[in-house]
Amino acid sequence: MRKPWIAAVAVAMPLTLAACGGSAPPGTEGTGGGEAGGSGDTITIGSLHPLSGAFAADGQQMDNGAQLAVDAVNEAGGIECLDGAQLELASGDTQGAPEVGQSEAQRLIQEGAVALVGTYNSAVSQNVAAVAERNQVPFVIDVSSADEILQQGYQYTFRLQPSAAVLAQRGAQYLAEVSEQAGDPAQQVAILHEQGPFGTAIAQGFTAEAESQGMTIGPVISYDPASVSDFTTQITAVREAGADVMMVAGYYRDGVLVANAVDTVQPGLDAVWGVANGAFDTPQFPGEVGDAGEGFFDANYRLDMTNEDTQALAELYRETHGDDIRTAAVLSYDAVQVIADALGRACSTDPTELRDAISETELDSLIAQDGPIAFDETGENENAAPILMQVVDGTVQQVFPSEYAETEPVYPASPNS
Amino acid sequence: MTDPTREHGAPPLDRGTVSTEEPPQTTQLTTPAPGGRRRAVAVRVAAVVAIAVVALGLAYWRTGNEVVVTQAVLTGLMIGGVYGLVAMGLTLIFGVLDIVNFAHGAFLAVALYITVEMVGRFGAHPYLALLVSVPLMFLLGAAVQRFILSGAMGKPLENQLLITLGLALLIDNGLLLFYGPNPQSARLPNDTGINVFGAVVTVGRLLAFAVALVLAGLLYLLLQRTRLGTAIRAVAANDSGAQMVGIDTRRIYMATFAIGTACAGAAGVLVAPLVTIEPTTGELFNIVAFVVVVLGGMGNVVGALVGGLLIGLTEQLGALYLPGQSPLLSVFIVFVLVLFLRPQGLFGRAA
Amino acid sequence: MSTAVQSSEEPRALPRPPWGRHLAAVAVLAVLLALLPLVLAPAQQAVAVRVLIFALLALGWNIMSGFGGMFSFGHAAYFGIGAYVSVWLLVERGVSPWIGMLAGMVAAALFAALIGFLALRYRLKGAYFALSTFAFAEMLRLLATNSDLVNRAVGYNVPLRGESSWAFIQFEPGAAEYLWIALALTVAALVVTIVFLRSRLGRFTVAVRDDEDAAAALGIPVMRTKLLTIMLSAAITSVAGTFYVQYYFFVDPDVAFGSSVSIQAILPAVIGGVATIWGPVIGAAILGPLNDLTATLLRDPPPGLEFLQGRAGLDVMVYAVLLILIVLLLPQGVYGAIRERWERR
Amino acid sequence: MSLLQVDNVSKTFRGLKAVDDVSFTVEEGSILGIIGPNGAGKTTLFNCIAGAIAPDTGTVRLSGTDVTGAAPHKVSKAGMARTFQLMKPFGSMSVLENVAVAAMAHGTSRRAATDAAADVVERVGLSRWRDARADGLPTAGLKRLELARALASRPRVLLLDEVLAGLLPAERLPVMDLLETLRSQDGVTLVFVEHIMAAVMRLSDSVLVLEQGRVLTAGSPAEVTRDPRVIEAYLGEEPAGAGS
Repeated sequence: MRKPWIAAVAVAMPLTLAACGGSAPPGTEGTGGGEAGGSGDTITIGSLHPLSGAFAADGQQMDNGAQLAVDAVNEAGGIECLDGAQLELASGDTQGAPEVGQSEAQRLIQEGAVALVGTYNSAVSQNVAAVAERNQVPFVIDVSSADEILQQGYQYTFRLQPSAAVLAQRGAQYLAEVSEQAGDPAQQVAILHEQGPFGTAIAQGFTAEAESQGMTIGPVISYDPASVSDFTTQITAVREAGADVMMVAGYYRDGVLVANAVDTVQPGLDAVWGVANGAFDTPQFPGEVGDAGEGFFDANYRLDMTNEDTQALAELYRETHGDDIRTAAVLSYDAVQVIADALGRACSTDPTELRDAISETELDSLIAQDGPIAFDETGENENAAPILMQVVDGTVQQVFPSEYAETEPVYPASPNS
Repeated sequence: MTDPTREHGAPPLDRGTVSTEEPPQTTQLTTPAPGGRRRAVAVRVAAVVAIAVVALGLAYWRTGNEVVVTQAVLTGLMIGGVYGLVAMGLTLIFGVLDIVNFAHGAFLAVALYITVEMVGRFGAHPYLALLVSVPLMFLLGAAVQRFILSGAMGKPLENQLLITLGLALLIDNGLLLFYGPNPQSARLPNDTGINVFGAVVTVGRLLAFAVALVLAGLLYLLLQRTRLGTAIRAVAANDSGAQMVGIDTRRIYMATFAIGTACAGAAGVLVAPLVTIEPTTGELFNIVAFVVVVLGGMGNVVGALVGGLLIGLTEQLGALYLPGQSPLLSVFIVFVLVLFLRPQGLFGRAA
Repeated sequence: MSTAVQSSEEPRALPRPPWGRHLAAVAVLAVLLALLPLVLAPAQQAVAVRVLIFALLALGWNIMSGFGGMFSFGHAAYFGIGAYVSVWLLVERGVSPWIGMLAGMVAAALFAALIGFLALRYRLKGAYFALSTFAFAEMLRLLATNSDLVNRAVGYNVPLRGESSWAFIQFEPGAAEYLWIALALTVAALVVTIVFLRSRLGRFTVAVRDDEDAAAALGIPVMRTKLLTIMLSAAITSVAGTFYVQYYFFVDPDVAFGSSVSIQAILPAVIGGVATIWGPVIGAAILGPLNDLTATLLRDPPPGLEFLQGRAGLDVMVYAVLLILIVLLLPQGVYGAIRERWERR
Repeated sequence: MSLLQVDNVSKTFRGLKAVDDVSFTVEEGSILGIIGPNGAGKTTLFNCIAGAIAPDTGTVRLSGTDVTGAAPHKVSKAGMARTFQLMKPFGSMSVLENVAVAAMAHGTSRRAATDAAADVVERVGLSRWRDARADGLPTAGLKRLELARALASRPRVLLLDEVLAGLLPAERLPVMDLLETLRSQDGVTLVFVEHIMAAVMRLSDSVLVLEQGRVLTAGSPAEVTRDPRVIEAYLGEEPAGAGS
């Protein structure tokens, strides 16, 4: 008759055990604050990325990028004004899920992380931003485009990548300029976008700017990136509407499907114009779709391959990980550099002082953008901007604006014609 | 006995003598006359065709462009063939073992990576991977049933569900571990488009579609014409009865799961050139495949093929009707309607 | 079925349900757990709160699918409604989440009654019933993703207040209040479960599950009984949704209505023991930390296994293997197995 | 007015007339036995009366109220209880709980229902199994449980579907005694389907003979057993078996 008692104990036991063993921080104690003492101390930076699950490809790259930045800082002698304190990266796997991201963020802060970088998924970043704000620990977003994250009035959150609004506006401007330069101004632009907040925001921003540049927009087609398996119907609708350019805002898998469908349907476009597209500017895209992707444009934030430091980093990454570095990983690299730079200026690991130092950042970036990294009062990187890329002869090349151009844009760029 | 005055009157005998105007035959209850059944199927096919015609009319009215509608129909059929292919193995497992197998998509993913290996290592034509994938997946399926699922036979639905979910997690993350998260591809050489009434379709999709039809036919023959198939059908209809007539049901469970998994193996190879290959790619097909299984009637291989075509069309035409909504929404609406109105599936017989 | 006319063996005696003892056990558990914040670090408290949210979800599921025998694979629908109704009221109307919680319960119960009625009206059973609940949850997810009314795929952030507030369930990060509230809600759900089971409705529910025809013939209104059970189940699960948003500060359609939520409602109950009072709580207490344990283990592997470090996917694989083993070896769940062993002695 | 009045009830399954135009009435406090060969439609007729299935045509009235096709629980509330030929216990509950649930369904409070159930359990002779799980009972126990649950709902009319089948001859007698006291002391009206002719002869005030869904004949037990058509229907087997 003592069963229920046993049950109560049985419930309490694992909970307590878990509490003891579950997330026991290995050898570290104390909270995020406090002055770092003499030399030999390490300063922990938390890296939160999706290391498993559907977004693991980017997440693992980004974690590697952050680690390379930590290594670079340490090799250069650590944080000088903190007696050469070494940096240490503590990684957390968000699995792309907000609640996991939240508890991992909580864990990293508990383990003494003075700042966080991450997280790739907008949903996770929104969550981690709230955690960072409540714990008063600076959080530098490397990748996550949702405009809403920085509209909450948070004081401790900063973002490196350009917001969706900036990406869309520049994407439309570049189209107007490139097509006019080529003497064949774009007139009717079809829009194909994923229906999530990212694709929708890009489509809205692009429409506003393109219309003010005198283009007509239509048809506008949205799709569900999680389930779509073929685009021939959508591309046929674009062809039948007689559009001369198609703007595409989406992710990798759907981007590949779009390229295949364009190849099949032959919609007779002057250009397939990605804006912050997850496929068109990735190194593996030309290899995966072959000729079908030739000539595709994408306006996106981008590692600056005209910069020698970036080239060196790309080389180092290939040596270390046997893979081409992606822009997302470079942003993670930059994010860690922003924190290291702020540590050096604040000469303190006190989170509030660190936050203030970050807000006064002025740091050259390995990303192609309008100027050094600097944050406005909402925490957006005010110089963040996309550049234009194009698939030329099976590789992705920077083509516009001219200061970042590796080669001239080819326009019109009707694939397979 | 009780007081006779309380005895009630005899029942009013207003019916005549017993006649035998319709000798009842209990056997008719279980097996309706084949003619009637064929007629019933014909009626249902006619109804489906009628609905399809109305749907096409609406789609045309909505877009005002017949080429777009043609393309939607063509694409829908091609994708639908793939859905049907994936669902065939699932429906067999569902029908015979009564297991809602959430690991089916993961098995498909294994076949995708087998194809990648074959293309990458030996430079083989992707479809040659069928020769490796089908037998390999057959063995894998047999092993999984024998060593893992056999312990869950007859257990409640939730236990089976969690075991197959666990399997799916295990396989997906195993692939992640070995192959890494980077997307892979296995493209068909010389995959060109063919023009059909102004719409286009690639050779690859046509081929996948054709092979789906052939496989459905082979599976149908296997079930109808072979001793193994007869035994499988017997177990599906009534496993304790099958046991009584001397069928080794445990062997049949294993064989069925192996065949079902081999179907996923075949589907994976055929789909490989059409998709981006990632560890989670198989999951995309899982949910749709369940819808197709219910639509076609569980255990009904031909039904799965037809159901797949219908769901492919629903998805494509649904995107035309409800722009801005996910095509999956229309799939689920159709699904719920079928569940309510014909839970035994469009082509299943009433329980 | 017993074919023998006389069974020489005496049938197993079924003890009178010790309701009072169950309630006392709940009280002891509550006191034990309420002291947890004194010994736990904030990160561990976060795990404890997650365990309690799991437990709430599963307690709700267990009412309908365990005691009621109607297998739901769509409890994400009720979780999501609880989350969205309360956060919508909070963000758009400034209404306290406590009121939002009640509104969410009502909304979830009504929605549950609607889809329950449809599924029962058309006599769906077993896997078909489960798939229909799944379809409705997915439809809610897709509708929320594309509906301007609830911010589409963006979802909602809970506005930070900058000060602790019981009225708005917002405290310092890692504050003990979070654990206490989660605990109070879970204890309330346990008490409701016990009271339900010994109530007329609970007896009817179990009777209908055991044999629907007999129940109807004895005068039990089958449809009404099932619908009330489903509504109660949905209301409890919706509370988990409301608390989730207040604790994690964020909700979007996938978080609220995704199929992983439905799975998280089933998992603890099956691991702990379906159709037992304590099963869901025990299952949650095992599963909640399991994920973290495997992740921690692989983050700092024991000597000899260092090569496993940082291999993405391995932690989930370990988790999956453990899951399969538990379900295979303890098909009645942990509590079910313990209880059986106890009774056999 | 008759307590139970069945008029022209028919039910067809896929072209098979399971019940074909059956009519009869039962007066308050009487006992009607229904006999007939296997497949004669007795159970289907029961189901039509008790609301488990709706008849295609015809009406069923309980003390003048039309209950045709009403949901089973409503029929039960109106005062008609039934047992099932294939026993349907609430397997996870104890015997006492099984019976108490039936009492509760008829508006009794939980405590009162448990007390009432204890009485009924005692009365049908299930006391020693009172706290046993119902799915562990032997056939004889299950038969009594069916009866006990039906009684706990305090019916005016009790439909009994082969409550004696599967019992040893020695076990039948107390059940038959119980049925008689039900009528004499509690004033319950009984309609029962039974194969054991001794029981039919002993208990019935009148007998209805079904064959192939139709009423073959009806009358007092003595009349019916003399009817040559009844004898023929039973293929020459002597229906009026040895008396008790």
